[in-house]
Amino acid sequence: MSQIHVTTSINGDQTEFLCEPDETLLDVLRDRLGLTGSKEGCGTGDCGACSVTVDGRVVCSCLMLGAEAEGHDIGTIEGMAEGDKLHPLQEKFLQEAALQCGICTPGILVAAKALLEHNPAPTEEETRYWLAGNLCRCTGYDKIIRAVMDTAEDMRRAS
Amino acid sequence: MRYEAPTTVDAAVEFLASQSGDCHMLAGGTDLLVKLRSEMIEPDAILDIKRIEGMKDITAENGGWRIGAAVSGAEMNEHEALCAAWPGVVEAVGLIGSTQIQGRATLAGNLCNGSPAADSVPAMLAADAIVRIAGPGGVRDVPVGEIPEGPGKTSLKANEFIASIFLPERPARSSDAYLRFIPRTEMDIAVVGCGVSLQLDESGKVARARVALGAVGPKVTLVPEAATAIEGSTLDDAAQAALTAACTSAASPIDDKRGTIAFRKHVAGVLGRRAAKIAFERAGGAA
Amino acid sequence: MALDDRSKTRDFKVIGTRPVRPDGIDKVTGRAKFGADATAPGMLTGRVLRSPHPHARIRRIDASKAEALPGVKAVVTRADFGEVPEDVFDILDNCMAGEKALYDGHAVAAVAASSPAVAKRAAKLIEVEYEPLPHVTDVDEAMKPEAPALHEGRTEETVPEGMSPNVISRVQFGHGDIEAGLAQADRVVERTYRTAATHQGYIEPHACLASMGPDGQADLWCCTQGHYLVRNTCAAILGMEQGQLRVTASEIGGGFGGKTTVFLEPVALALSRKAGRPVKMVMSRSEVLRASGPTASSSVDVRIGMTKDGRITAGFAELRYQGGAYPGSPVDMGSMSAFAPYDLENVRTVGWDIVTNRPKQAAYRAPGAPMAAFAVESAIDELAKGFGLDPLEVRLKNGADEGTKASYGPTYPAIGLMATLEAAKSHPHWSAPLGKGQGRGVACGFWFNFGGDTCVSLNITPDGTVTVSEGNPDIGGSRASMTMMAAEELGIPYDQVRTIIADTGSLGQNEVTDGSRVTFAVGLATIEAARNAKREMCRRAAMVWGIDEEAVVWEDGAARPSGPNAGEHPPMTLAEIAAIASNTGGPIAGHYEVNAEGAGVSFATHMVDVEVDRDTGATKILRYTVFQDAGKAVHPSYVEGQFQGGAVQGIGWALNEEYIYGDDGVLQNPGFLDYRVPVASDLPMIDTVILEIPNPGHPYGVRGVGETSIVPPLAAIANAVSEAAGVRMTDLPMSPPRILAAIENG
Amino acid sequence: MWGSLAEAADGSTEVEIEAGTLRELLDGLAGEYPGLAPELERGISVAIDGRVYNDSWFTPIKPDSEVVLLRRLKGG
Repeated sequence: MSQIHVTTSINGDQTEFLCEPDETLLDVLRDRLGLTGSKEGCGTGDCGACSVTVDGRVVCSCLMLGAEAEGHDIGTIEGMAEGDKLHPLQEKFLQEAALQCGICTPGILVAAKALLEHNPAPTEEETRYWLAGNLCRCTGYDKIIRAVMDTAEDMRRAS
Repeated sequence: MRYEAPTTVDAAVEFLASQSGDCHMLAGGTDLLVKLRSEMIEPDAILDIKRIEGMKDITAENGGWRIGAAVSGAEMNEHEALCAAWPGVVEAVGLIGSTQIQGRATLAGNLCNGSPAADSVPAMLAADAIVRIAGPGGVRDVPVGEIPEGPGKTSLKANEFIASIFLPERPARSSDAYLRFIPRTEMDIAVVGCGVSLQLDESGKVARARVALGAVGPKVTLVPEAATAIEGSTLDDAAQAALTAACTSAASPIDDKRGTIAFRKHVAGVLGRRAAKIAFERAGGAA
Repeated sequence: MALDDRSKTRDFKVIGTRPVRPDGIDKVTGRAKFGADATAPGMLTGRVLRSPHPHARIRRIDASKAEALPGVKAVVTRADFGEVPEDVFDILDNCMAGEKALYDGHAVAAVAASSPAVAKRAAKLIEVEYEPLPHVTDVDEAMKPEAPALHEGRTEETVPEGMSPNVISRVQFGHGDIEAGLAQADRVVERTYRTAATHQGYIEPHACLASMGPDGQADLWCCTQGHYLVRNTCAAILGMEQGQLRVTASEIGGGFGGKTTVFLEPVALALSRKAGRPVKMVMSRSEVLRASGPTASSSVDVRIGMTKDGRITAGFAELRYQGGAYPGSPVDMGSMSAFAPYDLENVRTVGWDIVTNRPKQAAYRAPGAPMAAFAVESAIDELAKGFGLDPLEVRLKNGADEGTKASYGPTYPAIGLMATLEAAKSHPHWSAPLGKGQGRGVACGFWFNFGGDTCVSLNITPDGTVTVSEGNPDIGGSRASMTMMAAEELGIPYDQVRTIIADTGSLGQNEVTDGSRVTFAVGLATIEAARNAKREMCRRAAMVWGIDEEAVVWEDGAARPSGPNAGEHPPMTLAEIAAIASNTGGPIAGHYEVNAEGAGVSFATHMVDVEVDRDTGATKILRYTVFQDAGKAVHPSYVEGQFQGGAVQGIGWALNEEYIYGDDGVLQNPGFLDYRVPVASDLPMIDTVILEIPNPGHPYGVRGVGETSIVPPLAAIANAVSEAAGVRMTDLPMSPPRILAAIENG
Repeated sequence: MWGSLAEAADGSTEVEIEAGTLRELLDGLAGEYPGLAPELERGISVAIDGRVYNDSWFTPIKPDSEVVLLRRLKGG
């Protein structure tokens, strides 16, 4: 089994890696590139803890081969803050205690950011359905949904 | 294992012909990767079709729409004209999995996976979709109903793959709808699925209908009795009752972890009735 | 330690505010290191081979082909573990099967290899010869004398003779005369209630990284609710001295009780010992569901009598819990808590602990209590509604209060049940109109809350900031609470304190993060450690001032002369004292080590509105309000979070979650696709009302809040669904097929 | 004492033991009612005047204290 050479952009940085043909993007990120912010909660696309963006679209990195990343722009939780400046969603999650254990948080933030880029004024129902693929077992989702909607409102006001 | 991502149909067909072992097609990968990781399959090669020209395109053709095999559910849902023409098919695709799954999952993949519970298949069957298959002898078109053969089984040959799916021109005063039942509001496999496509005549009666059921038998099937039950009606109570009974009677499900026989038969009728009402209203029908 | 007299009236500066948690930035940026995020030089990948049979004798294991595969560095089976002390035998046997595989997914061998791919291939090359045996997975079936027996000779003396060997123990609680009480009732409800086994469903699978050297010293990194327990258990299993094994708790991605034991850890240590290299092991989701601990499934008979004016005359419950393949279901806790919210003259519970061919149960949030409350609260609701009485009024009439002799024995001190019921009654939710097809349910719940062994070390740094080291993994924001209590006590800003979770080499023994004990017990120790540090700082100031240390008090973050010396010297701040610590005797610290006692029980009342689709049996949760006594809410946001999270886990348990076994004894839904935990779109916002009836056993009045919130939802939702569907639901989960069938059968 | 303990203690739901501390109480119980030994060995919790204690031998017990023996508490 020969390894595949892949050239991609991760969080804006051009990145090259070698991977096995059957290796997932999640395993590449975590085990080869040290980007352990994306988590594996299920490996079947049912929990969303491994959410990343590919050309701005949110996907489960456990259901994508590393080889498929060739030529695409990958965004992970590690690229969400700009330097020491947190993304407004990250700020709001902290202020509103929208996390407990924190294992689902990276995936939820990545998915929520994609939501606000796609729809700057989501309703509660739209927010809940958009995030339905991100399981959280601690919070009951209440504070997460509020934090996403409050961030959307702040961002609309600021723009 | 090999991973190949050709850029032309010919190259893909050639690669398939060169493979003696187990080769799997990769479009969105949302079923394939699950099987791969759970060790249900151990392929010798994976053929990624996403870089093949046209595979990511939605194109107008003869009044209808051709959807490339690698077009994701999210891309379909963002295509306004497609949504307007075939709202039932698009909503069925949109129900597959999460936002994340929608970013990758495809109509063609949902069909190829061969699941009797595939959400988009009843909708496509009701829509009379035509599947374009690429293989060693070039391309051939077949009605979507000829693809599923049983759980996990399709009529595709080992050296063939789906290149695109064609949704025909939408006639006047017609529309479609798809509903499924799941225990939660998202993230489940359909316990029952029902697609209805219908056309009204000038008086507002159902002129022609197609009703398809999923997850209530070994493969997605058309229920002609259900269509007959509402043709010629304005979907009045009697027609709805007849449709409900036809769907319930046509369903031949099994008991499993997702539902019982009695439940599935009953809900097949409920969904048939509800989906027909939605399609009827979308087509401009008045109750 | 007693409640401070002034805590009822005092103005807290930090307690009750909502600061950002200390581990927050790491958790929103992906930097936080969880169980699977660690690496070590030369690390191998470990993988477990699991039994495909629910019950089988292991005749032979041949690992020679696996060992011969290039890249394989070690294979272990039960033969690699020696004799172990009796109290860890079942734990070892669950981590690595001995004579028999007792459930689908039971570990039978493990391999360590140079890559995950090699480990996967190697595991397939291990040959295991099984002799399949008859199996049983249902609790009532397992009690029958003819049921296949898992063990022999494990039955306790409490079980009458002639029962199946699967019946392990019987417990009984209560007082009064049940039959006499029932005779006074105008109506008696007698029903059987059943609940399916559910899993804690933490999103982070079990993971660990073990490294043992030839000198016998070892380090272990793992996600756990109690790294001291992991140390002690692994040391006993591997025949090590506890001091030779240092365990570091990673950030933990949820536990809910499920990470209060070991699964992979002893295996990883054994592999590392054999391979001479660090070994990392991570469970797949399927392994988590098949082979870590769900909670018990239950079958409960209830008899409750009530007069037509709503007085409960007697309550009886017989509870049967299966806790998987080993003794230890939480039926004792269920039996103790079943009637705990009520002041009853005649009450009795009998609990049976039963083994079946399922994974060994692990604690799940208020272990044992939700199933018991489901049965009792459903029956009380049925009686109340049958008499046309208000279910909240009936609970107020019979509710326990200070001085009530609890159904499990003790007499209650100040408790908050009545406060939650009064708050529920006056809440707008209770009087909001309901639509067609909708129903409203209420139920109460109780949890003990724990104390236990606890150590805290609080150090003053030379620049006058403060570090707190504690030994309980932070599962939901407890570092914030400890930081707040230290800052409150020391009178310094929150951001000048940082709390860490120390490894097992740094503190003495600490009980597991369980029983809702941490904010209470570790908080108490943090406060006392801060008080010790304050005393020392006052002593240092007294030295500088040349006055008696008794004449110095600590106020607003500074030592101040008091009494006759008041005003003689300007206050010395914590930072000023820290700066001269070397000159006044050396570094300053406060420690506190205690077996914390005085935990305060807590109560909650939940209220829920549902709508049932009578055509499909689907239930929608429309509105949900939690009323719970927190004692004192240290960080109200995280208290609310515990209330909300518990309620939603309860919603999952009530509606969709269940372990489904086929006739073949194999788990049919080992994944998040068909083990259906609630998703965001299933739910409304979860409203919360925090009551604060101080716990007399904590200086600030803190009770635990984590567990009580999962106790009432099962019954509250069942009561609401029963009203909406017009038929009493007695089996959980109330899945759509079950509700539809109940409606059709009337 | 809870029901199972009462059975082991020859049916007594209430017993009198001369004891000033928890340890003396447990030793006294084990001495007077050998049938209790297995339960005591498995571990119990004790509520003294409504407060739960696990292992603290020297917890004082006053003459008018209410002492209740419980199953050992295990949490989640």
